[in-house]
Amino acid sequence: MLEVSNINAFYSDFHVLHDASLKVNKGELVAVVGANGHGKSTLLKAICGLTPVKSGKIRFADHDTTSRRAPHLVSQGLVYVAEDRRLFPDMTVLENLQLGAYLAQARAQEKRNLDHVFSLYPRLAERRHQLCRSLSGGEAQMVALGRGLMSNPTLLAIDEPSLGLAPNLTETMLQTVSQLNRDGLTVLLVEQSLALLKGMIDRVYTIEEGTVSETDTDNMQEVL
Amino acid sequence: MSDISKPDTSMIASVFTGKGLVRDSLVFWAVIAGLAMLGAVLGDSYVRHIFILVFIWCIVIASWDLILGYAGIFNYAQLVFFTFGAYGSAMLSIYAGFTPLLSILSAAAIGAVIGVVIAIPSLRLKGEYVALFTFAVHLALPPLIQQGKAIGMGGNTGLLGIPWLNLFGFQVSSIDKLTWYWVSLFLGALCVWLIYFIVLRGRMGLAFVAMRDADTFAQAIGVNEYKYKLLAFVVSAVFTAVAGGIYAHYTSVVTPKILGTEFFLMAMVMLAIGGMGRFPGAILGVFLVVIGNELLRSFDDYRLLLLGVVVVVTVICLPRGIAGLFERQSKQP
Amino acid sequence: MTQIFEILLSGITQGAVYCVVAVGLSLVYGASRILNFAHGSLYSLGGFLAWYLVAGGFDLPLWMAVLIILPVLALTGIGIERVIIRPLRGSDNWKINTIMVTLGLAFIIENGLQLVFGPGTRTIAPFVEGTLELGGITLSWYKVWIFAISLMLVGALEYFLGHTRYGQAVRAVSQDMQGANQVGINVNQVFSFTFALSVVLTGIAGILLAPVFLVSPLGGWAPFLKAFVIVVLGGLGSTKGAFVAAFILAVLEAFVIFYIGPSWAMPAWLVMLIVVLMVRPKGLFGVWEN
Amino acid sequence: MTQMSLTNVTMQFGPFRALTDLSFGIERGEILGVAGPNGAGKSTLMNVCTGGLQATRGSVVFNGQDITGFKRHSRCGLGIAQTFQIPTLLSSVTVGENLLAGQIFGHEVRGAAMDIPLRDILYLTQLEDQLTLPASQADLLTRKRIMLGAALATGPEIIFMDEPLGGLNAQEIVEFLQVIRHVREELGITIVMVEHKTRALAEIADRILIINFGAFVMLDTPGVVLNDDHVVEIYLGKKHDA
Amino acid sequence: ADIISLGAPIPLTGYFAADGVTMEQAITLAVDEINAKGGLLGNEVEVVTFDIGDLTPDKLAAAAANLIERGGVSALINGYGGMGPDIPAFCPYGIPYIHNDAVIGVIDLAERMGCNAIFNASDVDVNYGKSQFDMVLNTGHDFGTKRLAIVHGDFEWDINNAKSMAEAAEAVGWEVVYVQEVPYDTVEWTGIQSQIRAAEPSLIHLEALEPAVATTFLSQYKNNPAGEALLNVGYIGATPGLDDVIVQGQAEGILTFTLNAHQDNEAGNAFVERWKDAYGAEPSVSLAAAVYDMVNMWAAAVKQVGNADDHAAVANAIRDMKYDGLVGKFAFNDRNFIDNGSETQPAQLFQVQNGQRVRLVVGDTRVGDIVKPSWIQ
Ligand SMILES: Nc1ncnc2c1ncn2[C@@H]1O[C@H](COP(=O)(O)OP(=O)(O)OP(=O)(O)O)[C@@H](O)[C@H]1O
Ligand SMILES: Nc1ncnc2c1ncn2[C@@H]1O[C@H](COP(=O)(O)OP(=O)(O)OP(=O)(O)O)[C@@H](O)[C@H]1O
Ligand SMILES: [Mg+2]
Ligand SMILES: [Mg+2]
Repeated sequence: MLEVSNINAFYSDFHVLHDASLKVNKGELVAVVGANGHGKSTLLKAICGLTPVKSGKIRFADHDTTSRRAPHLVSQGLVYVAEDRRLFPDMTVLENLQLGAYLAQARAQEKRNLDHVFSLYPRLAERRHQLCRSLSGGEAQMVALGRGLMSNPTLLAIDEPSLGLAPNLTETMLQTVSQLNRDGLTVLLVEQSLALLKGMIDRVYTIEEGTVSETDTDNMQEVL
Repeated sequence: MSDISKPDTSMIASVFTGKGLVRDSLVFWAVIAGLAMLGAVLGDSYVRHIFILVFIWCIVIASWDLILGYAGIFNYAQLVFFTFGAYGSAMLSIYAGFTPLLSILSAAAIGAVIGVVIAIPSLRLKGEYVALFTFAVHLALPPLIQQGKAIGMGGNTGLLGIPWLNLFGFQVSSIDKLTWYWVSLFLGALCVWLIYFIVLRGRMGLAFVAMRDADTFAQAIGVNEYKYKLLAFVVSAVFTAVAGGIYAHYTSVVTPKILGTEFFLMAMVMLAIGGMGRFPGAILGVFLVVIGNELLRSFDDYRLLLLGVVVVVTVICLPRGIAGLFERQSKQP
Repeated sequence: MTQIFEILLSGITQGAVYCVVAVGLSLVYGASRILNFAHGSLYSLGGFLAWYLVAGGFDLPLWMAVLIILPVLALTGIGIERVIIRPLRGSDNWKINTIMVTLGLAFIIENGLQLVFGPGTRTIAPFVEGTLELGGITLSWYKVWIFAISLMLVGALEYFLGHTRYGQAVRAVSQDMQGANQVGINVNQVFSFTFALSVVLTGIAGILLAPVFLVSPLGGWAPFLKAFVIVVLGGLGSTKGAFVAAFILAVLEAFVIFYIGPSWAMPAWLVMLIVVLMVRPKGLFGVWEN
Repeated sequence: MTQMSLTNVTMQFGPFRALTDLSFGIERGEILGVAGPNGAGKSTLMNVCTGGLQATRGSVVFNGQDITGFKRHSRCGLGIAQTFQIPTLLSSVTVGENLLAGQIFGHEVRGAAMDIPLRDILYLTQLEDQLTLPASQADLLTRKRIMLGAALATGPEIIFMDEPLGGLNAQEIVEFLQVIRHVREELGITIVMVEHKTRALAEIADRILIINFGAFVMLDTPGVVLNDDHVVEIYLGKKHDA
Repeated sequence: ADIISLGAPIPLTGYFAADGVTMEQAITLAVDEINAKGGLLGNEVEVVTFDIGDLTPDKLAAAAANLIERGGVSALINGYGGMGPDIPAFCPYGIPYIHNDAVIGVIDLAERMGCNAIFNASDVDVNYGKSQFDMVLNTGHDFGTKRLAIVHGDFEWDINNAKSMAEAAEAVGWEVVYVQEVPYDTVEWTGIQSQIRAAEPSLIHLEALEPAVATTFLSQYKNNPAGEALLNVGYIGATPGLDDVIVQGQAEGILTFTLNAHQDNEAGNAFVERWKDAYGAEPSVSLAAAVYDMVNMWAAAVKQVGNADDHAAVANAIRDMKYDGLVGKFAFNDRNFIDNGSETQPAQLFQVQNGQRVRLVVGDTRVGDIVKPSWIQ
């Protein structure tokens, strides 16, 4: 479903990604792990059209999307949930969720998706009229994921969903992701620590100084 | 045990604790000496006039750079300080009979007061609201000066016939361009040196940079935000007011026109083209804009249009100003 | 009593005049946090174009002139955004840089206008003449129309920003550009659109107010500066704020002129501004924290 | 010996109460962990202690002095330092100058006798080699070290850290915990840290404070707290291994 | 033959550019004619302009250094060139400088500085009001009551002008029932006009050098006039700033005035024709002929002296020659300005009728008939 081959990405003249390649099949939950600052977020952003790619190739849903920007990719179902959440602070929870369904493709499913999000997170339903600025870290993360779901994704790229979350919430959050995956959503996930992902993921990529390598299934247990 | 006023900072070499100060100052004053000699050789009094303005502007722009570029406070009331300096100095020498040099110095005190007056409400505001508020003060000043007619501010006509500079008993008329060249060069250089080499390379400068880069963190390590922001306003206003005083005695006229848009725009453009918070960017900006503006003079009524084009193109091509250009080159050896 | 009422009414109609100028400025600030210093020049541009079509070069009826001018202004806005605003958006001190380029643009437009149309002052005839008697108070129909139009403009804008998806997108972009990108909003397009819209609004103001303020190359500065104070008082990014502030300040002005003297109008504005900002550092309806 | 104590502290944001009648004491020289669900009020609590916020009601007492209304920099002057979750530094100057700033301004508000020699700080934070590096180019771990170093340079008696381990991987966590431990052992500085990484907290903290909905839940040794059923229910989700 | 340079420090950009253009055109027309007739003392005359833009003080200092020191001009001519800052800038050079700033403060300053070569080629503000008032009475209009209301801007020129009119009115038994100073950005007049109506004047004088002040006042006044009061907008109505408004028929009925316009005689009409040939439009009544005359006056003085660079002699010649121009006689008094009057420069009063300025009174002679403005039923 997603195929990344040998991409290179830069911040001005700082080379972040070195010939990174990875592959996600339909229905999989694939994780990318690695120390901080090694380019996990950059990889996801590059895939989702939020950061330009200098060379290499990205194919999503049988199309070359290397130079496509985020709005187009979102319309194709490739949606990014940022580690720093990127909510609209002066809008309400509801407005943030509605904006997730900004594009026509998602607008059609808006009602259904909203119900889905609210059933996942009843807390958000309670707080639908609160401004996102004043949400706590956990609530904000729920809105971020919810907004991603509102875009009606076929592949959801989630960047460190557990960042700054309390242990119990981390667990719920990851369980939600796992559940979504089991319901058929393809997920590409970035995490710091694999311990939390035990038993959920199909495959793992490790990123080190911008170089990506696949950890084969045998080694996976070890890494975990 | 180290003495109370100074921690032992010798372990870390830094421009904020005097690294390279002597060397850089020597270079600076050598350049000034060069300019002083150049002034004598140049000969054309129109050129000298242009340079006199450049030197006065340098003070204004350096002060503005201090508060906007270094301290990161969006203050747009710079010409308010300038105006008060000009009026204050003019009125002191007209009505109180101060000798102009003394009244220019007294303008510094007036500047300090105005700096505090504008700082107090501004410090309650954040970010761009400071910009908007201070600019609003700028806008409201001409009508206030008009009301100041009652206290001898001359209303819309302004003050005409301000006494010329008196240097050791010699009257320096505004057509004595060479003497004015040296006087304004010296005063300008002194102010610029004080701003960039003493204030900004000392504790105050470090505090400004700290507040600009990370204000909460700065407070957490003991920077008294209120005190240093107030100081930023005051120091900036003091020097700008001195510049206003020099201007008033040079042209021997002050009118509310100095608050007009063209003057303000020019100042902004100098800062933009030079680059903020990167000495000597802003100073270069002054030279470039004033000289460029003169070069465009032969285009008469096309001049301001072309100036606009130059500004737009420069900002787009060099978003960090001329200073940014040097930075990039020095990073890529 | 009638007199107080008359002054109140004059303040309100004048508020509408200010409002028309201020909404465009507020909109572009609200949507992209660009303080457009060329606002006044674009205002003059609108006025001059209308004058040229109605009186200067052709003899078109005003409505036809407006129909021609609006797309021209929209294209101008798109062009400006493309050519001089967009390249700056990535730079770290873009807020100051945009102020600078729009200043440069102001130089270009106003001196361009002077070169093309000459430095003189122009006017166009108001599209409605005559007056309306209201309990002993005479009100010009023109002012009534401006009032209605400004109400309509602000109402439409408020509805657009608050209740349409595209309006939501405009606000979203102003709050978090990357976030907006992530949900599929074409950020560049939104910026172009809002800039174009603000230029159109400004141009409409220039046309509407040509009979009031006249048209001259530098004539846009005075209304711009007033609009500026209004936008600050109303709170950045709030069209509603600009609307309310325009009326507050205009009514204040009317009473100050009548009871204290016209020279005190601007100082009164400043005092008002200081008081409001001290109590509410974000202006009356400002939304941003920093 | 109690170094800082909070008595009935309440923090109100409009109609919303982020902290309610919170009372507890911090012992001199201890490492106190603070934990609790998201939105419990931990960051708010830190701010109330360090001066980022002034408590609406109740009092904060430090070394016998009521400091409830003090600003951040005045508290720094009394010996209260702090590091932030997201390390924002003086990005336009060098690493060394960041430390220097801590030293200079700390000295300004604290007075001479309190200086911690820079040599010690450099040794602890292992920043010697990076003094001339522009701070903007430092990686996350280094940035955290710099922030800690600058805070130490002010010569504090107590230091509040908001999620110091956030964003670090396992290896880095181990390293940074070592640094924190050294700060306490060698400089005798009290440490209060908010942290969601409970395993790390268990390892380093003397006591752990749990709050929920802005209210006190419990304050005890890690062993007790992390095995408490109520804490497990509201916060941990499942029993801690340790 | 050599070239004689004539300096023109004038505003070509900024708010005053409209008048600056008229100044430049007038100077150029005069100089072209001089050159066409063989030049001055056999030398070609060349005009050097310097843009003084928004008239900030340093611009005038720059003009001085540029035109006098660098350009070596023999004299400086402009209209109202600097409104004050021009005096300290130009005076120290002792070069002939002919202007019409027309503010008494400028005359005082020039005297104080001992500037013998500076000439204000018109009358000054403190007399403007009186001449206007005299002329308005001379129209033969039946005012009914003798009540005067004055609204004026906040420049010294406006203030002095208004004071002068008030004094003149009171001297002949009128009552000044209302005086108001307004800033130049005033555009909403409801409060002020309501006060004016309450004062029941029969003549309203509005003096402010900004077109929008006059037009907004007028358009709002027409809707709710103060009885049968006439409206005089003073000098601004004579400037190009109001041309478009007048042509479009939005200023019908107002009175306006200038001190030194070309006259409706053979020479004046010939001048109008030459101007039209050169620039394709009518010359403005406010500055065109006056500035044109200044150039020719200077040229005549140079001819008389025989040397363009003997500044003192040229200045003396200007002072003594009582040059006879299109706008009248340039008979300078001992303060280097000109007292207006039928014998010297006759002031002129116009009324806007059918989109044109029509002369009503020239000096003390009535030359046209006043028409009742539409707002008087
Ligand atoms: N906007 C940017 N400009 C310049 N450099 C950047 C930018 N964003 C990230 N970097 C640098 O690129 C490198 C990779 O960053 P990235 O955010 O992709 O890492 P990461 O693996 O996601 O780290 P983390 O675990 O902290 O989220 C880092 O060294 C970072 O400093
Ligand atoms: N300025 C404010 N205005 C209104 N509510 C606020 C404000 N600051 C914080 N809050 C609210 O107070 C509560 C406590 O916030 P706080 O940031 O202290 O939580 P926390 O315990 O640090 O959570 P996390 O672990 O997610 O960081 C939250 O519900 C938050 O929404
Ligand atoms: Mg990341
Ligand atoms: Mg927190």
